[in-house]
Amino acid sequence: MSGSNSVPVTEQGMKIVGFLCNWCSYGGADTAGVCRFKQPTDLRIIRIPCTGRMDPLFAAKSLIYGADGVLVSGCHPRDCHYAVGNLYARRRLEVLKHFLPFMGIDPRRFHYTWVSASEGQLWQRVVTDFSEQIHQLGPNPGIGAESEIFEKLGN
Amino acid sequence: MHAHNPYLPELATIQEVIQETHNIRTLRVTLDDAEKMRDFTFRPGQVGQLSVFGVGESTFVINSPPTRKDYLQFSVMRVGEVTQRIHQLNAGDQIGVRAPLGNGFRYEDMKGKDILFIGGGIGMAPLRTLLLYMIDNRSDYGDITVIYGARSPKDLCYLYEFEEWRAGNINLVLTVDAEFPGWNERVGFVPTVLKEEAPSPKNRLALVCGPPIMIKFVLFGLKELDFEDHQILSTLEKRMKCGIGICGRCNMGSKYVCLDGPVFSYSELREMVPEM
Amino acid sequence: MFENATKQLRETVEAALPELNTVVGWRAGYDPLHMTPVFIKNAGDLSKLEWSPFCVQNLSGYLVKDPAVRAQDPSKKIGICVKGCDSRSLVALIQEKFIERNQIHVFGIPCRGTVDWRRVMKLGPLTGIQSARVEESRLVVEDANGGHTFALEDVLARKCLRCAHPNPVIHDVLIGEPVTPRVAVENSYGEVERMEEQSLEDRLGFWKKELDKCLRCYACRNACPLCVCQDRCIAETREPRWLTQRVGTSEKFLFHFIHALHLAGRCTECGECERACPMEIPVTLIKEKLNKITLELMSYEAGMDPEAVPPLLTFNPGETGL
Amino acid sequence: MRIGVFVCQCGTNIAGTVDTQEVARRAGNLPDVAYATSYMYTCSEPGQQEIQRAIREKNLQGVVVAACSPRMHEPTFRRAVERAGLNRFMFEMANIREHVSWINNDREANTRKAAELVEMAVAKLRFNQPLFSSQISVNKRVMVIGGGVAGIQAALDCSDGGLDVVLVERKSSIGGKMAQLDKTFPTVDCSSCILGPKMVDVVQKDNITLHAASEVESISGYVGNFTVEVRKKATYVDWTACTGCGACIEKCPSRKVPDVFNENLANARAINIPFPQAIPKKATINRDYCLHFTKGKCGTCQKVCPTGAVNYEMQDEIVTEQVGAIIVATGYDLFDASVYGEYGGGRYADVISGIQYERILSASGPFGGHIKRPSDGKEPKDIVFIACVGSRDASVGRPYCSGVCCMYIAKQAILTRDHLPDTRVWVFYMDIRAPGKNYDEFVRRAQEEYGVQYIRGRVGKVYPKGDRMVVQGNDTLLGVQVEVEADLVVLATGIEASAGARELAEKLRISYDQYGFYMESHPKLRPVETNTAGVYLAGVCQGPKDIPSSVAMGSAAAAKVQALFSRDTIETNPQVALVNERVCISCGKCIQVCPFGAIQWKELRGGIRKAEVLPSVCQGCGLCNATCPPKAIQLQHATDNQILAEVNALCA
Amino acid sequence: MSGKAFIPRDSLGAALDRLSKKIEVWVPAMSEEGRWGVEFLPYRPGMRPVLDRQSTLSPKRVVFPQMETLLRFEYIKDPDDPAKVKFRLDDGQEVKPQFVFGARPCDVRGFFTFDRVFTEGPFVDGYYRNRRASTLFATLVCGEGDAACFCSSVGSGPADQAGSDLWVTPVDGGYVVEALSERGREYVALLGDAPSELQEAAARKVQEEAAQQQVGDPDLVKSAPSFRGRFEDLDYWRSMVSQCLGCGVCTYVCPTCYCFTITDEGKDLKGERLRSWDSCMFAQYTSEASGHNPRPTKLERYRNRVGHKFSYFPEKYDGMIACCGCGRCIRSCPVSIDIRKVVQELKEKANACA
Repeated sequence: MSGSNSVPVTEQGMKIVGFLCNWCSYGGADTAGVCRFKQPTDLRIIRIPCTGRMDPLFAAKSLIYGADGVLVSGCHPRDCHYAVGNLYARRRLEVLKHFLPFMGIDPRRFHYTWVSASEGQLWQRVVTDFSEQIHQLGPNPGIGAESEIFEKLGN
Repeated sequence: MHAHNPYLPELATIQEVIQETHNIRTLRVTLDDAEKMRDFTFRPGQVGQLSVFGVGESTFVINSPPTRKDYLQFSVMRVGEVTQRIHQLNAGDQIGVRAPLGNGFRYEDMKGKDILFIGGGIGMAPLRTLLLYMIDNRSDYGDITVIYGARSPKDLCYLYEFEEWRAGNINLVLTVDAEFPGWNERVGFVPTVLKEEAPSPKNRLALVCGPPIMIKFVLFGLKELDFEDHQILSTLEKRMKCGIGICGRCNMGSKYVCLDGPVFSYSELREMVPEM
Repeated sequence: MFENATKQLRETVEAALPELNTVVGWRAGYDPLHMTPVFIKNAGDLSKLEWSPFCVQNLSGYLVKDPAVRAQDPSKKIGICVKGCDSRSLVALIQEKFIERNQIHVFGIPCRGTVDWRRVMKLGPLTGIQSARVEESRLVVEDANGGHTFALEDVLARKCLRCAHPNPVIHDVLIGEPVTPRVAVENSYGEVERMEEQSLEDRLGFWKKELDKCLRCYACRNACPLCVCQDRCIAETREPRWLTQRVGTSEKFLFHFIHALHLAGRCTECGECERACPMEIPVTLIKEKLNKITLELMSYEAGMDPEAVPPLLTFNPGETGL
Repeated sequence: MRIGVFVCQCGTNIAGTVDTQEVARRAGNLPDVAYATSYMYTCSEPGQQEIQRAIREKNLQGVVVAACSPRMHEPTFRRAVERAGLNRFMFEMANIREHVSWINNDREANTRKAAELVEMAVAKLRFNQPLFSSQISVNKRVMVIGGGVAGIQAALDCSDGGLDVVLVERKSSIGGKMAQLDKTFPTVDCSSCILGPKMVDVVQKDNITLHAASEVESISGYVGNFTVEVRKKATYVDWTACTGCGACIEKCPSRKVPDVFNENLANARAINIPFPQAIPKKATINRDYCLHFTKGKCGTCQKVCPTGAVNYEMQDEIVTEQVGAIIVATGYDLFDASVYGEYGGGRYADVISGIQYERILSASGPFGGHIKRPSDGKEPKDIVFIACVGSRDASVGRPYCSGVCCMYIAKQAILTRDHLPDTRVWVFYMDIRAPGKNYDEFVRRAQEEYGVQYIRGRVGKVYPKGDRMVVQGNDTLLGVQVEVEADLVVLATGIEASAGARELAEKLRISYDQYGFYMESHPKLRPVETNTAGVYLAGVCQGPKDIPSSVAMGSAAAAKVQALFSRDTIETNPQVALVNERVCISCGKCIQVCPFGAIQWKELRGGIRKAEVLPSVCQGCGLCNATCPPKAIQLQHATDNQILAEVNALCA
Repeated sequence: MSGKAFIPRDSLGAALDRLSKKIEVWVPAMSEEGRWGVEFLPYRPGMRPVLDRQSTLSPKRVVFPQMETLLRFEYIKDPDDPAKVKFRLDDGQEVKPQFVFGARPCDVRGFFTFDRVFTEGPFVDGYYRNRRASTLFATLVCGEGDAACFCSSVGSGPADQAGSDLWVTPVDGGYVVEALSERGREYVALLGDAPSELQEAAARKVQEEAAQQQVGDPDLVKSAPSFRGRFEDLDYWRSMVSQCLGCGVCTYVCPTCYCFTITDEGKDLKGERLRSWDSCMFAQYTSEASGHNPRPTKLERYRNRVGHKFSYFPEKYDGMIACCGCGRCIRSCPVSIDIRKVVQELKEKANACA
C-alpha cells in the first residue's frame, strides 16, 4: 500500500498475497473464521475460481513487485470442483517454486498447498506457519523499481 | 514550460452527457479556465485529445461549431480502454482536453458553393460541426444536402437535432440499412441512396465521413456522378498519441494525419501512399 | 572444409527442389562473419545457399510466424535447413500442431558448433574483415592487417559448447555424417549449476544487473521460434495489462518471467533469444534452468518426440513427488 | 466509474475488532469511490435499502460491500444492486468478517487489513463489466444410462411427468442387480415381484425408448442439447422379429456356456434369454460359445426360429439420440473375493459370494430354490457368513463400508433358517451397520428369533477338511480363537464401482472419486447433480446404497430433470470464458486442457480457425485462461486485468 | 584559452574525474566485463571508457531517454464528499547539464533528425529541446569503421564535425581535444593542458586521413527517390525483408529513430503520463482500437521504416535523410538485414523494371 499509509512496512506487518480457490480453500478460510481460529493479519486473500485459473505469473508478478509472500491454496488433488484444475496447477506451481530461487527470489516466500472447505484448523496452521516464515524472512528486498540509468536522467 | 507545452492538457468539466446510441455518448465540456474558454477558436473538422488521467488520451473531433461557444462537444464511441472510461464519466467530472489539433475544413473556400454531406454512423460527428456552422451562416452557402445513414434508427446520432437541421433549410436524407418498425425515412445503404439522390456535381463539394467500406463505395458513386477528386473531402482516422506531428505513428507517407489532416481532399489522398 | 558441405547441401536441395515450393536456408551476409536467411524458390537461387559455422540462425520460426512461409502450391512442401538444435524447434512446433510434418521437407545438418561473432570481435581486434573460415578446430580470419587464428572453442556460441543434440532429431535427408554430442543432456546444465551454487543474493544481483540492460526491444522474443503469440504478446497489450511502459527493473524482470514461463516445458534451447539480444544478456540461461526443472521433475525434454505432450499441458493424478 | 463502498459492522461481529468508520473513511480516498459509509447490518432489509438509495441518489455505477464471506451473502447483495438498476456483476465483496474480524483481535491491524481488502475490491470493480445471461433452448428428452432399479425408477418418473425418455442398458435385459436377488431386506418380500411390474412398465410406456444390449459411445453438447451416440451391440437376433419363445435356446447344441445371470452356478446356451422375466424378452447369441461363430458349422437356431429372427451377419449399430439431460444410473460391481487368498473364494467350490447364494436361494435359480452346496449338491448343515469382504479394508483399497452387506447377510441367514430350520448359521462380522428403518430390528430378529450365531471378529483363514471347510477366526468379544466347520462359506462381497465407470465419466466429463464412484456436486446439498450441468446421478454409481435409497435417488434425479425441463430455455451463467478472436493465435491449448470440452474450433473464412467457448458448457474454472499464452481467452469476472488490479492494489 | 587540450592516454580517467565534478558525464563503457558490447553510461571515477569501437547503443538516450515523465497528475478529493474530485497537473521538468564524451560523428548527426521534428514546429517538444540544449558532445574523429558503417553514404563522414562541441582526435599517446563551439570551449582547459605542436600536427594528420575516407557507397542516397515507385511492389519488399523478425532492435539502437508512445501509469490517486520509446516495427504501434492496423505485417512496417528515413523525411525536411549511416541496425539485427541493400536495390530493381 502506498500513499495513504506512511508507517514502515515492518510495523505494518507483512504483505502476503493469497490466491484461494473459491470452492475449497476460500471455504476453508471461511470455516477457520467461523470457528474463530486466530490467525496472523498479514494475509490478503484474492478469490479465484480454481487453482487451475492460477497463472504462475500472478505469483511471479506479486513477488517481483514487492509482496513479502505468496500463498496459493486449492482443493486437494482429486477433489477439484472442476475435476482436474488443481492437477495442472500443481505442476505449474511446482515449476515456479523451483524457478524462483534461480532468479534470486527466495522460494520460501512462495508456498502452495491444498486445504478443503472443512479444514478450518488446517487453514489456521497453514496461515500461521507461512506468516511466521515470512516474518522470519523479513520484508522482500524486491527487484527495485527503476534502473540506474533512468534515475540519472532525473525523472 | 506551462505556457507552451503542447502535451499539457487543459482541465475541463463535463457539463452534460448525452447517450446517443448504445455505444456512443456525447460529452459537452467547458474549459475550467474561463478566459481560455472565451478565447478558444477552432475550425470545424479540428480535433481534440481527451484525457482520462491514469488511463490515457484519445482523439475525437470537436463536433460543436465555432459559432456556438457554450461548450465543446465530443461524440465518443466505446471501442477501447480510454473510450470505455470516458463512457463512465458523468456531468461534473473533470477531463483533460488538448485542442484544437489538426487542420479542419477550409470553410472560407466553400462559400457560395453547394454542399453535399455524406455521413455514416459515428462519421456524422465531424460533419455535424461544419453543418451547424453552415446553418449559422446559411446565406453563405447554396444547396445543402445531407445523406446520413446508420445500421438502424437506434444507431443514428443527433436524432434530437434533425428538426433543427431541416428548419435550417437543409435537405436531410436519412437512411437505415434495413426496414424497422416505425421508420418512415429511407431504407438502403448510403451509396445506394446517393445514387438515387444523384446530386449534381456542379459547383458542389462532397464531404464524406464514415466507415471505410462506406467511403469506398461512396467514392465510386461520386465518381459516377462526375465529381472530381478535388471536390471530394474526407477525414481520416489513425491511431494517434502526441497529436502534434511528432510521435510518428499516424503518417501516410510524409503526411501526418494529426497535423496535416484529418481533413484531406480526394486528390490529396491519391497523392499519398496507399496505407489505409 | 565447409565448401564441400555447402556443395553437398546445394546438390541435395537441388534434387529435392522440384517437389518443394520454397527452401529456407542461409546465404552470405554483410560481412564474412555473418549469414542471413534466404528463401530459395528456384534453381537459379541455389548458388546463394551456404552452410558453415556462421549459419547461426534457427530458421524454423519462419514456418509459423506471420507472414509464414507457406506453399502456394498445396501439393508441394516447404524445405528447411536445420542444425541439431533447430530441428528440436521443428519437433516442438509439430507437437503443438503449428506445422504438419508431412508438409515440410527437412534438410538436416549435423553441426559441430556455430561461431559467435561477438566473441570473435572481442578477441580481435579486427578491421576490414575479408574472409573467415573454420578449419578443423580453428577459425581463421583475414582482415586488413592479415590473418588471425582463433581456437574454435574460444569463439563458439555458448549454447554450442554445451550441445547435447548436434544431430537433427528429425530430417528427411541428412547432409554429412552424424556428430558425437559434446555432452549428455543431464550433464549439459553446468552453467545453471554454477548459478545454483551462488547465494540467493548473488543470483538476484546478477539478474538485476543483467536484466537492467534489457531494452525491451523484443528481439529475444521475436527470434524465438516458439514465441508464437507474436504481435499479441502480453508484454505489449493493455488488455490484459501485465506490463507498463516503465523502464524499471521490475518490468524487465516480469517480461523475462513471462517469456521464460511461457516456454517452460517447451523451450528447445536453440539459443536464439540470447544470440538476438543486442545487449548480450544471457537470457537462454533462464530457460535452461526451466528445462532442467522439467527434466528433473517430469523427466521431460522438449523437442525430442513429436507425439509427446508438453508437461504443463497435462498432469498425472498420481504424481506425489511434487 | 462512481463506486459506493458500504462497510458492514455486522453488529459487533465486525465492528468489535475493526474500526469500520475508519475503513469507510479510507475507502473514500480511493479513486472512483464517490460514496463510502459504514452500516450496522448491511444485509438486513434496511441495509439493502440504504445501498439502493445510495445507488440512485449518488448515481453509483458499482458497489463494494465489505462484510462477511461472499460465499454467504454475495447473491443477496447482487440481487439488491440489481433491484436498484445496476448489473449484478457491478458488485464486489470484501470479506472482513471471516477473514478479518473473527480471526484476530488486533484492532489496528484488522482495520488496516480491512481497508486493504476494500481497496482490492474497489480496484477489481473498476475493471468489472456488466455481464448478461443468455438463453439456450432445452430439448425436453432425457436419457437414462443404466436400467437397474435406480435407472428404471428415474425413467418411469420422467415418463410419468410426460417426458420422452431414452433408456440405455448395457446388458440384454434391464433389471440390474436387483433382478438377481431372491428377497429384499428388511421386509423379505420377493425381489422380482416388486421389480417385475416396473420392468414391464418400461416397455409399456409409449414415451420410453429402450436400448438394451447397448452402450454409450460418445457424448457431445451441453445442458439442454446433448447429442449421444449409442452403440447397439450385435445380438445376432432381430429383436423386432424375436418373440422370446425360446425354441432356439432349447435346440442350441452349445450347452456349456456360463450362466452369468446365475453367477456361473449353472450352464446356459450360446443363444439365450438371461432369465424368464427379462425385459426385453429377446434372445441373444454369445459369439464366444456359438458354434456358428467358433466352428463355423452350426445354424440350428436360425433353422428352428419360427420368425426367422436369427441373423449371423448382424453388425453393431450406432444410434444418435438428442437429449436435454442425462441421468447416470450405471450401478456397481461386486468385489472379487479371490483377492483374499486366505478365504479361498474362487478356489473352493463351497466358498461362494453373497450374490451366488442369492441365486441359490432363488426359486428361479440354478437349484430351483433348494439350498444345496455347489460342490456336491448336498444340503449344507453348517453355513458360515463372512462379512466385510472387500469393505472397510484399506489393505485391498476398499476402506469404505458397502452399506448393504450386514443387511443381506441377515436376510440370507434368516432365509436359510426358513428353508432349512436345522442348519446352523454363523456370521463373522466387524460391526453391524443397520441404520435404516426397521433394519436393526431385522438383524436382531436374525440373532434372536432365528438363532443365527454372530461372532465379532475377523476370519483368518478358510481351508478344506474332508468335504467340509474350516473357518478359523477370532472372537474379539470373548478374546478367543474360534474354529467353525462348515459345509458352505458365504463371503459377503462388497460393492465397488462398475467396470467402465471411469471411461463413461470421461465421456460425460463428470468427475469420480478415487474408487471410481461418481462425484456429486455437493455431498450434502446437491447430492444428485454433477458438476456438468444437465447430468444427474442415481443409485450406486454415486456410492454404495441400498434399494430404497437407490429408488429415492432415481426419483430425485427425475425431479431435477423435471425442474430443468419446466422452462423452455435455460439461463446461462455469464461467468464463463470468452475468446477475443483478434488475439487468439489458434494454438488450441485451451481446447487441450478444458476439462469440460467447452471449447471448440470455430472455422472462419480463409481456413483460419479460432477457439470458441460454448457458454452453456463452460463451468468457469479458468484453466484455459491460465493456459492461453496471449491471454486471448478471458474468464469473465475473473479476467487477468481484474486479478492484476487486486495484485497491483497490494504490490506496486 | 587556446581552445585545445591534450589528454595523455593514461590521464583520461583523471580528466574525466575533473570533468564529472562539474557536469554529468556520459562515456561509452563496457556494460559487462568480458563482453563485446559498449553503451553510454553515466561516468563514475574508475570507469574505463571504451573508445576503440562503436557503441552498441548510441548516446540517443542521453537526450531522449527511453522513458520520461511528461506530466504528473493527482486526484484531489473533497474531504467532505468523495464524489467531488479535482485534478492537479504538473509538467515540471528538471534538466541537468550533461557532457557526452566519446561520441562519434554519426551519433551526433542522429540528433539532427530529432531537431527537425522536435524543435522546428509547428509544435515544439520542450522536454527534448531542454535536454538537447543542455547536452554537450565531445566527438571522436572516427577511425574504426567496419563492414556495416556507411556514414559517407548519407553525406557525413568519419571527420564530420557537425553538431559537436568538442573534437577529440586520438593520436599516439593520447587525445587532442579541440573546441568547436563556445560552450565546448569552457571545458577544454578542464580536460588537459594545451597540446604540443607535434601533437597538433599528428591530430591534423589523423583528421585529414579520416576526411579522405569514403565509408559506404555514395550512391545510397540517390537510390532513395525510387522508393515511391517501388511502394506497391510487394514482391520486392517480400524479397528484401522476409527474413525480418519484426523486433525493434534496429529502431532502438538507431540514433535517428525518435518514435515514441505515451501512456498513463497511476496508483491510488496519483500518476504520471509517460513518454517512452516505441518502434515502428511493432504491430501495437499503429494498431487501432477497432483492431484495424494500417501496417499489419512486418512488410508494411519495414517499408514504412525505409520510406520514413529515405523518402518521407527528405520530402518533408528539404531533402534531409533520417539516417546517419552508423550501421547499428545492420550490426545488431539478429538476421543481419542490410538496409543499404534494401535502399540500393530500390533503384536497381526500379531500373530493371523500367
